[in-house]
Amino acid sequence: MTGMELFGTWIAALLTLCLMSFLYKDNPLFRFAEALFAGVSLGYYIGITMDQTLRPNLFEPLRDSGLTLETGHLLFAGLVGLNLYTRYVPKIAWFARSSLAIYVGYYVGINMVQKLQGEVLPQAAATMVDLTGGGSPTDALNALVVFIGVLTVLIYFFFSVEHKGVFGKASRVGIWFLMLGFGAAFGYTVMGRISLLIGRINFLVIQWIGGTLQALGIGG
Amino acid sequence: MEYFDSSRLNALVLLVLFCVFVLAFIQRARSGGNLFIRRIAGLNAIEEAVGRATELGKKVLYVPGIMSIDENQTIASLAVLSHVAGLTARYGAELDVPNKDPLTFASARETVKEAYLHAGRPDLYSDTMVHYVTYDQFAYTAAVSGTMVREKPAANFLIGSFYAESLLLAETGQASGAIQIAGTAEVAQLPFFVCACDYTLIGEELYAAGAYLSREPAMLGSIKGQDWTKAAVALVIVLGAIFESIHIFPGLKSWIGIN
Amino acid sequence: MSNLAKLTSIDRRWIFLLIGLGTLIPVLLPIGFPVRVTAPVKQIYDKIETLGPNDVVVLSYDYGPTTGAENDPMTDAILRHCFSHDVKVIALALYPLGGLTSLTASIDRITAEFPDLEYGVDYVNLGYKDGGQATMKLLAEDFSGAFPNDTHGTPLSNLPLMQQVKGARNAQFAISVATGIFGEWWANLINAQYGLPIAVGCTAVSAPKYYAYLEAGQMLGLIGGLKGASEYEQLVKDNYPNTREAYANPMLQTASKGMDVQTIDHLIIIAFIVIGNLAYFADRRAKRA
Amino acid sequence: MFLKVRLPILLTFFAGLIPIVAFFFKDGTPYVKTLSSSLEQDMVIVSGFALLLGVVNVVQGNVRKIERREKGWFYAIVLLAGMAFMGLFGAAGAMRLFGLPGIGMMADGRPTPFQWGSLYLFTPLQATMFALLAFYIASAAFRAFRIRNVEATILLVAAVFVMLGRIPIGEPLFGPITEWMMQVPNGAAQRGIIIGAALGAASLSLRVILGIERSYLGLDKSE
Repeated sequence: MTGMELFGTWIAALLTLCLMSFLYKDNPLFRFAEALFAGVSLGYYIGITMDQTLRPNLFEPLRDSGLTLETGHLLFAGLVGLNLYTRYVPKIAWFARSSLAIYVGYYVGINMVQKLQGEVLPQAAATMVDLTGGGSPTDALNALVVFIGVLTVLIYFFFSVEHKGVFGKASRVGIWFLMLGFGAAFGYTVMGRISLLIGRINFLVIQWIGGTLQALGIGG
Repeated sequence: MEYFDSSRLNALVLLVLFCVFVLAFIQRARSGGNLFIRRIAGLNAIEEAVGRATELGKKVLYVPGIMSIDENQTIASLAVLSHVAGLTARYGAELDVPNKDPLTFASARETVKEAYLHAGRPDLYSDTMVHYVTYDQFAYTAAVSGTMVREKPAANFLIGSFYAESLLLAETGQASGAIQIAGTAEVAQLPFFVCACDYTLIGEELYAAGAYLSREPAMLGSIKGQDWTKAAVALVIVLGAIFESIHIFPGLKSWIGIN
Repeated sequence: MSNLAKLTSIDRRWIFLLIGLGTLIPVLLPIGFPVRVTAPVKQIYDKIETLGPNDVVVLSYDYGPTTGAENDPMTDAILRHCFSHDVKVIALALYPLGGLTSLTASIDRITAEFPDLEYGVDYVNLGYKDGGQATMKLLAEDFSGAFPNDTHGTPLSNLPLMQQVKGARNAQFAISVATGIFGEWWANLINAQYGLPIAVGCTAVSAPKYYAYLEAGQMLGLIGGLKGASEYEQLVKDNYPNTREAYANPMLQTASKGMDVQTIDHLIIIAFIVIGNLAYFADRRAKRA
Repeated sequence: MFLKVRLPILLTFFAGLIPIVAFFFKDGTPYVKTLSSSLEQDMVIVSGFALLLGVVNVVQGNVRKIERREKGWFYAIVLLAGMAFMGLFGAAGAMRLFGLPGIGMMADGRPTPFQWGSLYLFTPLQATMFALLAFYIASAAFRAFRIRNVEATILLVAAVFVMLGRIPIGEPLFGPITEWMMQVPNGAAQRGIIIGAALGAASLSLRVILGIERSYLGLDKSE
């Protein structure tokens, strides 16, 4: 480790501990780390947005090939983007709405077809299961569970009818499926979250303490 | 026709069916048809939560998710925000809307401003209610967690598109003693909201929330249309499963499933 | 209220403390719970065992430091295996958020344990290239299309190992240690188009998705999360005594330590759930009485 | 009135129609596909411009805090300093000013100041906040998993079984149950949620395109 790296590791380790102190309670060290984090991260995205979004998508195409048929629409993009700033001019502040309107319009359009084609259809097709399990009793049971599960959950989401009687019972079964799914997914996620903590502890123990000891010539 | 992508014919059929159902029910609702929509627990609790914040003299915290307005969940969240802001305006409770996405921030400000105007209390509106924090998911979470612990809002709304920060926010809010109403369609985050919040709008309930709260005929009609499409999809699933089980019309499943 | 009933409202900081200790202590003092090797991991190990000294494995670092706790032990164990078994390695990174950091650190760490290795002959570090799938297609045909130079700036034409294999398709085996979608791309692009055997090491969160690829035969093997990594470590430790010294180093990050932590933390959480319920019932009984 | 209210709604309508129509045409279809794909590129650029809205708001808010010496004004200085450091070096790197080759590494392999900040300030803070989840998932489990009623009990049993199935000592017994629960009942529940939510999202899209849902624009419903 170079001196500069060791210095950086120390800063990183101290900031790690500052944030972790929040687990005990809110305190000035946490507040310091929180404020620094907010500032640094916003600055980080200023750099990333300029370098990875605006530079390659707007400036470079215009600089390299000038205004052509292919790049012409980028002027429109720039105008819609700049129009967002009209909110700072009180008289025409409502101009900014148009940019939001175009942005939202485009994406709700995309989302609409993508949700119907990419989610509803394949998920529905996957639920059209062979309830005989092709002769295998286990497969038949699994197919039946999936079939009932999907239908009862859909019934739970039915808004137009009061959930009582048979409908209410089916919707209740749907809730049980949801709870079973949520519980299982919760239990399944624990491992990944603990791995993240192991990562931080490894950093503190191996890179920070170990690295410092190594730099001081103690230990291996 | 040479340009039409025939592999997407199934999607076109569904789209047309869906639009016909929704438009027909909007029309029916506008001419005074049945508008019954079942109770959605989390939504009925909103007024109580805002009321409690008012009594305690504490603020209402509204987190509109971490995604931009290119995500439908964010639009759905802003519709709920419009309602919540209307309530804080009427009750005179303090509202705080921190943002991670700058476009959501710009939109949320318009939404809240209009809600205060509509409630007849533009005097109570302030530009500092809706503010920007940072673009990073976890830095944003750290800041909002700090607010929860320091200012102890009486009601936390966590509604929109959330990722890993869902549990960080919900647990911190839980520990600070707030009533928490959450809502998301992110399947992976639902378990955490269900475990750590008082009420959770699950998936489709989030999208329906704005319409439910607005009580407008056109909005409610669209929910009915969506319900009918759902019934049609369920029917096709049942038919498909029967066909698969007795091995007839294998084409149905593959036609629906092609992507 | 009985003492037990009071536990329903125990300060959650006690839970935090126990989870913290349950993570720190096994990292410092490994316990070594037994590891049972599963087939998807063994298949990768066996594949490398069939390779000879002229064969080449492509190892792609498709993850960054964020998931290093899970992914680092995988790449480390695979490298130790390849180098101990005398198989050549071409390492590269495709993951934008710190893939290069993980790649360089891992190569430095492991090659230090094998002083006889010769750079450019036994292994090469190509560095990072962005572009995802597009880059993957390029390097399948010709490494120099995606990486004109290695990470040290040496043109590939000056590296003997790179004369031996033109593109990834000419290698004998490729392993992607990945977070997110990169592993799928290796299966869909490289395996499907060139028939090169592919194996994936992935985080626990994405393991279920990858099982489908394994079952479909698009992947030869799968290392899922820390558990899979600990299995691979076990295989390497059992069969290559030269690696045992390295794995005995207390300052080494290993998957078996990680699995110790997982076991203890999972048990702590379950214990708290049990206590919480006992307390809940005691509390209810007290309230009724 | 037209410009303030009708125009945004008309823009939403047309902007929404374009990708829907384009979706049903093959790649390479003239006009339709090109229009939609250039609009897509354009929206990425628009989102890039938006960040400045946030930056301005953060600067305004924190400068005000410092000027008025509001509670916690010291932290406002820390925040602005952090933002200025990363933001200025990031902007300079993006514009290739002061001999900076970009926002990554220098030619000699040393990190640029921006890269240094992201390695030693940003990344560790981010990873630590993420890692706090390990603690919170434990405390949430303790509090939420109680045998209160049928629903809560199902939640608890499923979670505990899966937790046991994920660790070596529980795996022989609970491993197969875990896999079954994840694939069969959890798969079914997720599928139900996805189908419902997708229809809900599509319905919301339609309301937005038709101008029925407009609270995101801050437009009064009666206008």
